[in-house]
Amino acid sequence: MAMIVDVLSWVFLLTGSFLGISGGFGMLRFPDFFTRLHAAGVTDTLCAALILLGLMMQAGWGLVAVKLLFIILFLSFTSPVAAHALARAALHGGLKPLLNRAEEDPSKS
Amino acid sequence: MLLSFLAITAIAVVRLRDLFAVVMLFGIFSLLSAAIFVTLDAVDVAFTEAAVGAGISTVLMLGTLALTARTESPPRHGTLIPLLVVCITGSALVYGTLDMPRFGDPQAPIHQHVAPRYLHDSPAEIGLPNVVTSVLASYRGYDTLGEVTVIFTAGVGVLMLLGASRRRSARRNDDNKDKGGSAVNQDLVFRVVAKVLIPFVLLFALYVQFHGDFGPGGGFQAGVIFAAAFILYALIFGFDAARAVASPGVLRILSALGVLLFAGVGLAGIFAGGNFLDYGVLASHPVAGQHLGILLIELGVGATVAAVMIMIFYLFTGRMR
Amino acid sequence: MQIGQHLPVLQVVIPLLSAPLCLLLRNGRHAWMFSLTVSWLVLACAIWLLLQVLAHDTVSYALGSWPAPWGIEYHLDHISAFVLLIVSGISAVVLPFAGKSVAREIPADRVSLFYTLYLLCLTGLLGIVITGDAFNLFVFLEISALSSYALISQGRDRRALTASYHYLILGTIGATFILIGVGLLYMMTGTLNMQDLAARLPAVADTRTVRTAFAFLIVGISLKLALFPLHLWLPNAYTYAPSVVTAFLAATATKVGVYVLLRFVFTIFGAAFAFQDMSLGPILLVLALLAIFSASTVAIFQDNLKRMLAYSSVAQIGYMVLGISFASLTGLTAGILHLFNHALMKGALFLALGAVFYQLGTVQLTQLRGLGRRMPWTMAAIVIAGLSLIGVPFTVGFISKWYLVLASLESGWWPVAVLVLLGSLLAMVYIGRLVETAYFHAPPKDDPGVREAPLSLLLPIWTLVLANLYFGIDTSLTVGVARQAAALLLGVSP
Amino acid sequence: MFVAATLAILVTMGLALIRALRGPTVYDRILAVNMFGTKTVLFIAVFGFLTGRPDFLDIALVYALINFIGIVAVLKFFEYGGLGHAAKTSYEKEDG
Amino acid sequence: MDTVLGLYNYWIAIFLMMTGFYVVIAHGNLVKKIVGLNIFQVSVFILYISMGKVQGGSAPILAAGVSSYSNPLPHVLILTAIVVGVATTALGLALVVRINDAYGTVEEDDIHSQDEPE
Repeated sequence: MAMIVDVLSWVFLLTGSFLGISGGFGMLRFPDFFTRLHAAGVTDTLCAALILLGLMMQAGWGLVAVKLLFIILFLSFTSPVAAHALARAALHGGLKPLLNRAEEDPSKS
Repeated sequence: MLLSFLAITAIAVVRLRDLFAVVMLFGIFSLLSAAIFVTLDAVDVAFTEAAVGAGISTVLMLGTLALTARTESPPRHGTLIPLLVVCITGSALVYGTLDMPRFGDPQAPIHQHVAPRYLHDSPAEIGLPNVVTSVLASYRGYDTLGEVTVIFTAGVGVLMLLGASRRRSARRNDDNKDKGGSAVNQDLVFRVVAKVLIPFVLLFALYVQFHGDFGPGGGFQAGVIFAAAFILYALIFGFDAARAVASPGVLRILSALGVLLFAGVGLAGIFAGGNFLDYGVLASHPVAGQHLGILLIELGVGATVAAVMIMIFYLFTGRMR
Repeated sequence: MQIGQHLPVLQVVIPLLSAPLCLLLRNGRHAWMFSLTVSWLVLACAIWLLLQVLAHDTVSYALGSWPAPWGIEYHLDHISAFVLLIVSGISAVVLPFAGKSVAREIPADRVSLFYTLYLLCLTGLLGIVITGDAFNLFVFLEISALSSYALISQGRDRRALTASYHYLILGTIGATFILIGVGLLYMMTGTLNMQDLAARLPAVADTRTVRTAFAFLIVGISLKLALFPLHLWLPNAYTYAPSVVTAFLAATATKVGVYVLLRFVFTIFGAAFAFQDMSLGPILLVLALLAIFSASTVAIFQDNLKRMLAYSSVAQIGYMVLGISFASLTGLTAGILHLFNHALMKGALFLALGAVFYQLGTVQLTQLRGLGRRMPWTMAAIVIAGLSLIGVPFTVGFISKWYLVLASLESGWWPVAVLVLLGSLLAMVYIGRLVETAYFHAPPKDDPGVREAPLSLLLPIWTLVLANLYFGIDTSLTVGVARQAAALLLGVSP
Repeated sequence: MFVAATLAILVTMGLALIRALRGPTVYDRILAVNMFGTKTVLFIAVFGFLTGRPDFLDIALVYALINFIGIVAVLKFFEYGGLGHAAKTSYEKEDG
Repeated sequence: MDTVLGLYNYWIAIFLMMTGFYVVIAHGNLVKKIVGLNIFQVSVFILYISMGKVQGGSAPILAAGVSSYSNPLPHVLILTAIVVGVATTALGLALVVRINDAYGTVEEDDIHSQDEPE
């Protein structure tokens, strides 16, 4: 049983790490803001959740695991919200295509 | 590795003209240095640096940017002399490092002289697992009183600079803006999430306040988190809503009460027959007295810090038009 | 409980505790009366402490009852008791003046905030002087610095804001340098207590780290005390700050800076290390002389009187540092004496200018024409304090100059003695300009009908002026304490 | 194995940092900072396990909180104040 | 080589300090000066914390089974210093806001040129 938990936690950790790196590359290589947001936003939450889950399994049941659980919950609340708000703000700010356009410029909106 | 990141960030801060980017990078810088503090075993410091540097300072800087200009005009005079000064100072410091004890050397003088007593005797003398809290609140409690006073001074100073006469007009503008609505205010997602989160954050602040004896944390960090919860509330539900919960007048009194509580505990030590800030005499048993004293002064610290931070935040945002 | 035994801590805690209480007082007048009471109480403490020190040589107090290198210790000897007396004495004299002056210069809703900050500043300055712990010194340094930034920014001119900002930047750089220096010292010795540092430093004195620490501390402190090339923040800050703040800071803040310099150089590093190994003497000597001459010369060409006196302050700091640079008993005595004497004269001068500002709303030289007849008492005070600044016999200025000349002759540097006298000549020129305008020029045609300042302003001014004369004639107390303090710092018998 | 995770997180932090430096728009920087913050949270959590003292997760929690507040503050101030006007010129400068 | 490794931390801290210091003295923008000041201070903190580290030590929160701890005293000092730093930052920024109100700019050069004619 312990063995299975151990292996599972390693799998989680590694998958999480992989997601993180791929998100990072996506963030770096994608052409414009919204695609980058996509790369980061999608991977970020899952990556964090996976890694923290992996850690939880390593920690065993206790205060540490509860704290980790809190962090997961917290991140799963805030991270998508932040991404959502960011996208909204960018749209609001007139950032539709590749280049930015300030909202208050009437000729472009 | 982290240190190299820091160096890169710092250089970028020098080169960028867009102040907004500079402040964002400063946020990163702060987070990074906090991560470095963790790797260097200074968990309490990391805690504070994260809350203060990355949190409060960055928010304040953003507030200032919103009130002033966003870009820096290119420098008009030569940078040679400053560069020279910096090089001289830097080489003096590097020269100074040559005779330093090596990094992490357990034989270095600082690990031999004063600190061992804190590590060995504090469990018997104070009885807390977190040695940093013991030193902070008891052995060097007076420094902490000074620190609270510094925060209090800053609060009063900012109040003097930004408060009073102009607030009324600024506030009216603020009202209009809130009604006109910004995406953050109107965003349902934000509101819901904030409603869920804020009680937990407040709970967490209390946990940090009282758990500081055992793990990283304490009055200062708790105060900042408490203030952070308020700032979040103010950001999402509008400044007037926040003012209704904690009015500037209340904050003013609270910030003063925190300092008074701390110094009062110190005086209580005198009245109980000890020296100033001697908690050992506050209860029948010295260790119990230490516990009581530390608990009380941490409360004082928390109250002042939270009140001053929220107050400063109000004062900055109160000016926005 | 014996109050006498807890005096050292009460000295600082009384103003510290009263600051938040003062914030709770909404009424400006109440806040003023409250601060006044507190300030006099503090002065009483300081006198009592000086008596204790004179009786026992040193007084120490362990905060939190933790013994010294582990806990923070308050440690008093002659010089700290003496500087405490200066700071609290000046504050006790300045505050009665503040009542009217602040009410005119500061908006009513900020007056109680103003006094809160004033008390905090006082707390900080007292805390620096009394502490025996290097890091605690930094904390109190910051309390006094932050409150003085805020106080300076309250001047009416918008340039007060930029002056305060520059002071903030330079002051923080200075404080951070001090922090680096203290850190390096801690690294080499493992302790922060000054006595303990002094005991442990000789063993590691010959390392590059300690030398660097020394350099950083000296530069940092010099920034704080506005030693010549690092004085750039001072003139603007003093010029645009509210009158009361200028008078208080000019008479105390830089003095405390000099005190910190003395403390670090003599108590912690020891004269031998500082003056033989690091050859601090010639460096300070040259800087001090440069300060005296360049600042005095600049002062001559100023039309704003506050600015003129601010430059003169830079020059006077030069005299103090000059005394220190001899590292001899007489030299140090002269330096410490001048600390006290300069506080008296600059306090009087800036307060008198405050009274002028109170009546005229300006301190431009050209506006002062014929003021000698309109505000006779104020102008007479300025003249006497000015004479003291020049160093005319029967004033305190003479005493400090006398000892300075004595010290330079003793060290065999007679050119320095000549230069000191030449410096006085420069002071004569700028004070002379002021006197000429006030007494020998006809008042402006569009006479605004200026009258003498009210009694509550004149009283503090004349208290200081009379002190200028008294201590210029009866020197037993000041010279005695200064010599004792100097002897103690040098570790020789007086 | 924790080492591998730590390294991966560090690499990601580096990538985010590059994006934060390169910009080009403000939103990119905010995004990068946000991602950087999340990764720091993870870093601290994993590092606790790496050194065998995982009791200090409070710090990670604070990071997550502060990070969130930072983002909200940025967005809030961004829509307020005069940021909008000045923003345009600065983009152009940096793009060019 | 030993020297280089043993002092690497300090050197980076010094490099950062100097970067911050450079920003403070070379730049004319008042906000950026404050940022520089912060960087300067934070790197001094790193210097302090570095000296408190003990190789193989662990955070100074006593626990069973851990014998070597890092030095808690620098941590305490730096906690205080951080607070002092944020206090300075807040006050400095408040001043910047007021200066902006009074002058309409936060560039040092512009402020000088505005004051000169007087």
